Amino acid sequence: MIEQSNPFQKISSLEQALKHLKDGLTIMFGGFGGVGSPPGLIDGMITNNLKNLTLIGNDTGFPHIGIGKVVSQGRAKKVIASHIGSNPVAGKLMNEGLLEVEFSPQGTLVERIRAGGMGLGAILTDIGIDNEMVAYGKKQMQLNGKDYLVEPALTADVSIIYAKKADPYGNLVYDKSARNTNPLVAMAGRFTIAEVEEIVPLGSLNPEEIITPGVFVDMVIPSNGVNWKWVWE
Amino acid sequence: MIEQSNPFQKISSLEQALKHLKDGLTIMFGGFGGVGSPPGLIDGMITNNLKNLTLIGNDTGFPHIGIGKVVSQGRAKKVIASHIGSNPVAGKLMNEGLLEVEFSPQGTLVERIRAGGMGLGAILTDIGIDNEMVAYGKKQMQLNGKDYLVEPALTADVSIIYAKKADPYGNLVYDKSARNTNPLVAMAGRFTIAEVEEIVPLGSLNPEEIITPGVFVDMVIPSNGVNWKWVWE
Amino acid sequence: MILDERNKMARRAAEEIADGMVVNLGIGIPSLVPNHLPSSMNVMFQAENGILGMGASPLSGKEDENLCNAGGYPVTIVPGASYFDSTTAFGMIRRGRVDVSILGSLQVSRQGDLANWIIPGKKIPGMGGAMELASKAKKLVVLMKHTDKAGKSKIVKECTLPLTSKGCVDLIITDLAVFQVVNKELFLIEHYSSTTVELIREKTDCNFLIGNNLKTIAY
Amino acid sequence: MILDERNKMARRAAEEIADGMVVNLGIGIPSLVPNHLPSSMNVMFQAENGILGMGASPLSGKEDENLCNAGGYPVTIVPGASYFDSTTAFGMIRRGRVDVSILGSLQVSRQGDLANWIIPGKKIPGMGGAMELASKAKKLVVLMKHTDKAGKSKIVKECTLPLTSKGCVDLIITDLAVFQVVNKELFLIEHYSSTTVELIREKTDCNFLIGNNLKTIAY
Repeated sequence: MIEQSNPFQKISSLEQALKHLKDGLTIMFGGFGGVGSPPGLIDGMITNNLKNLTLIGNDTGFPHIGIGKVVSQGRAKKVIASHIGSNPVAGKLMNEGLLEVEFSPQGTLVERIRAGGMGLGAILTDIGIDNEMVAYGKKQMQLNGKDYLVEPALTADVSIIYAKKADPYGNLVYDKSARNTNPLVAMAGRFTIAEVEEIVPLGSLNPEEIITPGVFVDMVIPSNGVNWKWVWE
Repeated sequence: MIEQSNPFQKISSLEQALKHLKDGLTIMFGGFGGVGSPPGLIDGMITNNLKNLTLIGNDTGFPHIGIGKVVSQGRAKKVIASHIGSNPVAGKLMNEGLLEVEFSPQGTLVERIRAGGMGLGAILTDIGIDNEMVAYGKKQMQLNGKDYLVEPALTADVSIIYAKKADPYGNLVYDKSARNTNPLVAMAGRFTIAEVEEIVPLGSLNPEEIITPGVFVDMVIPSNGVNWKWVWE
Repeated sequence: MILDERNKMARRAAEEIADGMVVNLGIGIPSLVPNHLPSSMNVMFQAENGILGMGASPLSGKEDENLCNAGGYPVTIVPGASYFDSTTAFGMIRRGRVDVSILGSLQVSRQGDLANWIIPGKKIPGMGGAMELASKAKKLVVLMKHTDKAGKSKIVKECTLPLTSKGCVDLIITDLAVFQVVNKELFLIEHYSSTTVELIREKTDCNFLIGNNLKTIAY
Repeated sequence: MILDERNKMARRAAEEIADGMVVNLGIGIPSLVPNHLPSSMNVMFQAENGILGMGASPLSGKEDENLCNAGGYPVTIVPGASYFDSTTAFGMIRRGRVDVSILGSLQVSRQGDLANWIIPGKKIPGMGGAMELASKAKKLVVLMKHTDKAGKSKIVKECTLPLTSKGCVDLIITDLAVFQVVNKELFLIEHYSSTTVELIREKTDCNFLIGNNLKTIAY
């Protein structure tokens, strides 16, 4: 292994990263059906026996894929997601009263995450305004004669994301549709850990192509890649 | 000139583009201090003697740079911008009552433009809540014990932007800091015209590097480049 | 070529797509629609996770785990495709830049209400991106079997299941017929040759009008 | 090297910057600050239009019209720099990821209120991005002449000009002295050797306390 120069002290190890993931925290995760979720950090959460987590992300993956591994072991007390359909264990835990689930429409959820990352308080949307479950407990407001739901911003104690490449400043590029929610989740964490396939020298990423500026990333750790079997395999 | 294949019928000419820019319309423009503003479309607006425009963008450029050319000729009845400081003619017209100016803090303004482009109703922010001019006429709302301004989304009849390259679908990449507000303005127009330095074949832009997906762009026209002298020259 | 029921429905849905359109397809029968489009047609298929310009499924062994549709299945891309984050994907949808959305459903009411996300007490999978697609696509096409497994009509007077979105459905394509919703009124506009208006009335749990120009589908 | 007044102020401001920080500089005297940082220091300079990682000014003739700071002047970039749109630039600011913002000002009150965007009836340039930077940067440093052209103190009991943001200023560096605002109370913590506490009191239009460890600036 070539020793990376580490001028911003952001390059670290899985072991160090896991010190930031503790019982009871609110953890936001990148990924969509497991694609683009950080496999090393997820396994570390299970190995470290984390409990009482509040998890925020697009979905609960599959029982053996992505954040689904954590959810199906009962490590979360609450999930905020747009669907849990691909993870029957999550549905079972919910029906048994062991897991609280807050559903948010997918497009609204990602805007709420982005709003948190961008330092905004909320967004106004008409999506789901007629829907009891979506509108429940939320403020409404009329603007220019139209009714809107006030959808509050979401932030997290720690965000965990997965990227293709990082430089020592934490600038990130993603791979194809594995980008999905990662750039949004990256901004919304008070502490953001990026698990990456490759760490490249400072200056080797084209500044035009950087998707997540390193200012939003607090720690970069190398990944061993996905270790689960996809449903289509 | 190599004849471009035009499968999506988006590639067109300045002449055709100008048919969409009419008296009294709300026109949103990309650029920041003139950098990244579309020079051909701006000159065309002047040549076509447009009147009573409502212009929305970061600033009013300089009297001879960017949208400043249009503003300093008195073609706008209203401007929504974050500052007009670099264009003394705009300030003079405002003081004479010939130009209405709505000021929005820069970060709020671009979020309002993005919200319009993203089909959202508004964003909530605490920026400027103590400021009479910013808060004037705007709704306020308390959320989780904090006070926020409700900043309504902005859209336009036509958006005009400037990009480095386009393909026939209207996928766009920008050049360095000339990106600035362009990707946001691109989304907020009901009809969006991109003036571009180069039109490249479909498939020649890397899908990872496209900043504005072509779905937001209705027309692409070739540019002859900037024809004004910068203040630093 | 003899088409099975699912492909007949998919073929009929494909007729709603014109050159240059942006189209979002749900999982299940909608995913068969691209097979019925002429290859010369310029259509951009969109996925909510963050792809515009999806192509055919990859060959077995050629899948890329980081290039999947919103259902989690591997796809390819066409020239002119782009990747973006999920906010941009939903920005396109909410802004009305998606021309056609083709979804499956549990129930549709005669007024065009859509109920496709939840069966209370049974299955609560969550709405995913269905609400945005249902309420904001320029045209919403529902592809579903005319009746459920118990033989009950899925086209109903009022949805009994929780709504995804009100009055959003423009076209319903079932294995028996095609209905159009115009101003909250249901019109039968086409049916397959294998069935009759009488049979359709029998199997449909609400009244409907007959379109001016009722057609029999040839395939 | 003998420093002029402006560079003395810039040098003092540079001391507020530590390795690894993200810094936003306003136009005018703040733009001189980078000249006073050791070249070994890893600092990321941010611009509101959409750059993180600006470097020195380009040589004459080497300017790129599409690579300019928020003031519209050509810049260069350092390794690790990135370009993004203006929403992301302000996202960094509002989210508190900018460590130090160094701005000019028209007035600052003893409570740390900032008034730097408007002179009613005279100049209404607009606030630009000043409100976000003032209220959301982790540390706000004001660099300004101690008095205006008429000799009036720019440090005041209450701002008479419209506020940019309340209670946001952490440090005031003038051509006479350095003040810290702690819990809405103004402390004189340093002054240049060319002046005295008495002279500063004379030229300052409000009361201030003397810091525990009042220093004289050596340069």
